[in-house]
Amino acid sequence: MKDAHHKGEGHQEGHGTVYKYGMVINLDKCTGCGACMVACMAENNIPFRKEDTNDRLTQNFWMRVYKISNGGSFPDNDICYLPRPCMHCEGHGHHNRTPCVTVCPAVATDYNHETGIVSQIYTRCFGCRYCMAACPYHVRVFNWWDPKWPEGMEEYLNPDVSPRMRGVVEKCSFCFHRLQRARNKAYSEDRREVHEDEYQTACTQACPAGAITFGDLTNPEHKVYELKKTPNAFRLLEVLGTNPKVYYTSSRAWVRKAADVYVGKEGSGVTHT
Amino acid sequence: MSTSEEKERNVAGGEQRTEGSSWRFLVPVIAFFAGFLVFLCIGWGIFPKILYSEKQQPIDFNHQLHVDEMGDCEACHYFREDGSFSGIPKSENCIECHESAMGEHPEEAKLIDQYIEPGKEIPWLSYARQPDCVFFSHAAHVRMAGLDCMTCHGPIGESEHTRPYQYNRLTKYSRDIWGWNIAGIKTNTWDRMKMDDCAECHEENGTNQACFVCHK
Amino acid sequence: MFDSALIPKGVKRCSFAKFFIWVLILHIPVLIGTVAAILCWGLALNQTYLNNNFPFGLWIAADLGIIALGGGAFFTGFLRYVINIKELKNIVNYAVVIGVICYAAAQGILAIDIGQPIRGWFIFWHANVHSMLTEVAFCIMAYFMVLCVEYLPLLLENRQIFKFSVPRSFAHHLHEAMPTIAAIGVFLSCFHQGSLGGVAGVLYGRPFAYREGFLVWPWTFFLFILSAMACGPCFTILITKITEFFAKKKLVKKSVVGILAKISGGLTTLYVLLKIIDTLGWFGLVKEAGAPVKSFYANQPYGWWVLVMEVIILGAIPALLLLNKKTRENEPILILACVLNCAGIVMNRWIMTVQALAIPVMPFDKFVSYHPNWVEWATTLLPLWVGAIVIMLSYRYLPIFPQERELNPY
Amino acid sequence: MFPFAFEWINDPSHFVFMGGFYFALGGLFIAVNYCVMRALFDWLCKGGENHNEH
Repeated sequence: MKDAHHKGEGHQEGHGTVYKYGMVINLDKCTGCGACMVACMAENNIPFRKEDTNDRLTQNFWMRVYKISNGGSFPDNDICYLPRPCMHCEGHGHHNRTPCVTVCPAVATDYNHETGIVSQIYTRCFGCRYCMAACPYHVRVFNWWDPKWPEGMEEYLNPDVSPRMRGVVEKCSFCFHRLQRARNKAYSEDRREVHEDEYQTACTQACPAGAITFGDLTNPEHKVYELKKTPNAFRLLEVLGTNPKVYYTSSRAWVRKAADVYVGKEGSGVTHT
Repeated sequence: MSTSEEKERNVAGGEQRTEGSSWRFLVPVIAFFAGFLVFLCIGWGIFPKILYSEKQQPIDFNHQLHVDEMGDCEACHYFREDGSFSGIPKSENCIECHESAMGEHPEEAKLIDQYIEPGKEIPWLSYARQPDCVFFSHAAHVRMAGLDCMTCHGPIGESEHTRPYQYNRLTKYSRDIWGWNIAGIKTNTWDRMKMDDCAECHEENGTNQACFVCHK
Repeated sequence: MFDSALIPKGVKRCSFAKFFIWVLILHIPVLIGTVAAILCWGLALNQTYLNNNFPFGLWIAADLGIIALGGGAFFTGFLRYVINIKELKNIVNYAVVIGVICYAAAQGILAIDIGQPIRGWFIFWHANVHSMLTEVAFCIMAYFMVLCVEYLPLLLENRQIFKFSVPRSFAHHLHEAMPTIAAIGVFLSCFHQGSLGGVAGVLYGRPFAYREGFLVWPWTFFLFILSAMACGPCFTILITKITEFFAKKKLVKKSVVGILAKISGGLTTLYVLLKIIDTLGWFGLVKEAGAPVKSFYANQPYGWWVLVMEVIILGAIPALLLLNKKTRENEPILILACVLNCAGIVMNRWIMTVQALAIPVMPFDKFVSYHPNWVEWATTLLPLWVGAIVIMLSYRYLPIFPQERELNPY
Repeated sequence: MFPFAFEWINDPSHFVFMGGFYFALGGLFIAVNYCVMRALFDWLCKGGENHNEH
């Protein structure tokens, strides 16, 4: 990987910009409607089973909306919905490695240094589920069943996303196939860079409240660049040092606090445990 | 016990003792080569027959004739506006010229009678179809990297007949992916289309090696 | 007797009919386990109670436990062939037999556990050398081969095979080469025992399991090696005692068992001390990061009792019982100590896999409990029954215990 | 994984890890084959004189 990475950097000039795609989710805007989950499932050919649509432990969601509460009683009770895609952790400090990537015994997943996207290759994965144990966000899910769609629905599958077989792990890919499609267009127009509006994830576009913003975190022209720097922005479990690329913003202090177990150290930077 | 050991000892170590045992020493050698030959035949002859099934293309297409007429590959295998690649032409592309017979070739008559007049698609078999998990961008390779069609597809433009389409019975993938050489020996860039071959070229050209460059 | 020609000279075995019926009875649970395994392969892993919160369950915990218990093979081999404690030649054969069973079992369970067993070879072919699991797979596979080679001379010593000169001299030369083979085994074994510790120890997304460490290895790497060396001999003793119970005779001299028990006692003491230091150090780190330690023990059934049980009752107590000469030489107490020690190690492996996954990391995550279903139990216990059959066959037809004739003259 | 695999990278971790693995496998292979050879050699040399040397 190291060599490949170096080569990638060496060609930076030739291949244009290095991106770092990420998300900023405004929790104050999220109404918990679940449109992002539905859009994600439709876009990414996520199989579902009628009998356990309520079983959150075996049903696969790439995007999952959590409901959190401040625990107060009326009138102080407050709830917040928290959509959770894959964090596409970069890792930093002395880890400098995505938690799920280094553990994979067969290199079925990697961190792309050109896009910042953590991949998952279903045909390489043999289902040891070590990455699921490594991920603190429960992002990675396992195909406990053979995928099956209601009759006729196979015709409506997205041809850009390959359906998963049973016995492999899958997870949110930031709709990477949309980047591939956007790149195709860019290449045919003889440019290398992809514009912000050309590559947006399905959940971003589906959110009726506009709570999700997606773009290149390193590009000052992208909206996420400024949003992630607002004082109300935070990330989930920052203290672990996973360095996620999904940011959340909320004006409510209890929501920000709820993002980290290690409340005592909130805001004092990253500590490694 | 000891007598049989005695005998074997003679076979193994005593070719110069008697003439009878000297040719007997050859028995294992001959047996080895005979077995070698049998397995060689199985490996090179019978195994590929078992592994691959063969189909003929619906129409015996003459690439050379069409390239001469049309000029280049992109006349039929063109890019769409959004950068995606059209791949094998639909029959509507054929209609542009072959609405009625242009010549007297029986294959052309077959095209018109069986597909164009009833308005059916031609069920072409794609030699280069990759497995479902592969994302391949023609735009990136042809437009951006400036590769020749030939680099991956070989001199298919010079062919006058379609060759049989072979596919793996287990995986249903075209044999062009694994390569026609059963030992996997490659002499030209277009002999194989395995992941290793993509990776080889990507490494030479310093392309990003991340999985999500070629996978979906 | 029907098979008396195969039975080693000068020893007594039960009648063939009795033996046959026992083997037949053992086939019942074997059959149930096989059915469960086929269910997992045929209908996928939804047959288990594993879920997205518990990708690892009984199987992985049992795997880690079995490998640790099978550690007696490499450690006894090390003591016998590398350190050259001659006495141990009277038990090393049996340690090897137990080792072969344990390692075969571990690989079998892994083959059921992975979602796409047909692709299992990817771990070797497309290896990611940074993954602890890769190290585990490579070393277990290689060490299993070593164990098979160590078992081979035993097999060749069967009376009928030993009559032939080629297997006999082959066995003889294998015995000569045994120090080399045992040394390779120790090298491989240390690495995979450690890597199994690393499996949980490197998960920095799971603060309960994560440990800092030395170079690329977390502290759990070294703790696992030590604990395997400490409890492996105990398991060998335990199985020997069980065999003696069923055979109704002494098979290994007290002095031989005493050596293993003494060494095990010393190592267990050292392990428990280091485990306590490790736990206290981890408390400190967690506190420093701002998390109350008690939050890790707040989810029943994984309360404080787990820690007390693992470190004190199943750690310190057997360590002291084994360390003390008086208690060690009292057979019932020795057996109790071995049981506690082995149970402690299995519990530790369960904690490092299942409890580590059970404790919610995201603050708004709900605690979910996991318990295995019959499919998981049946497949996990399958090696136990198969192992019993292998032991029965080996004991009956191979000269495993060199002291048996001396101890049971007739 | 073999050094000719396209995923192979010439870095210390690959050398140490795979090196150690092949070293162990190689050692085992040589040891066992050495024993096989010795056994065959014994048999070829003194197969006639029966089993009494051990």
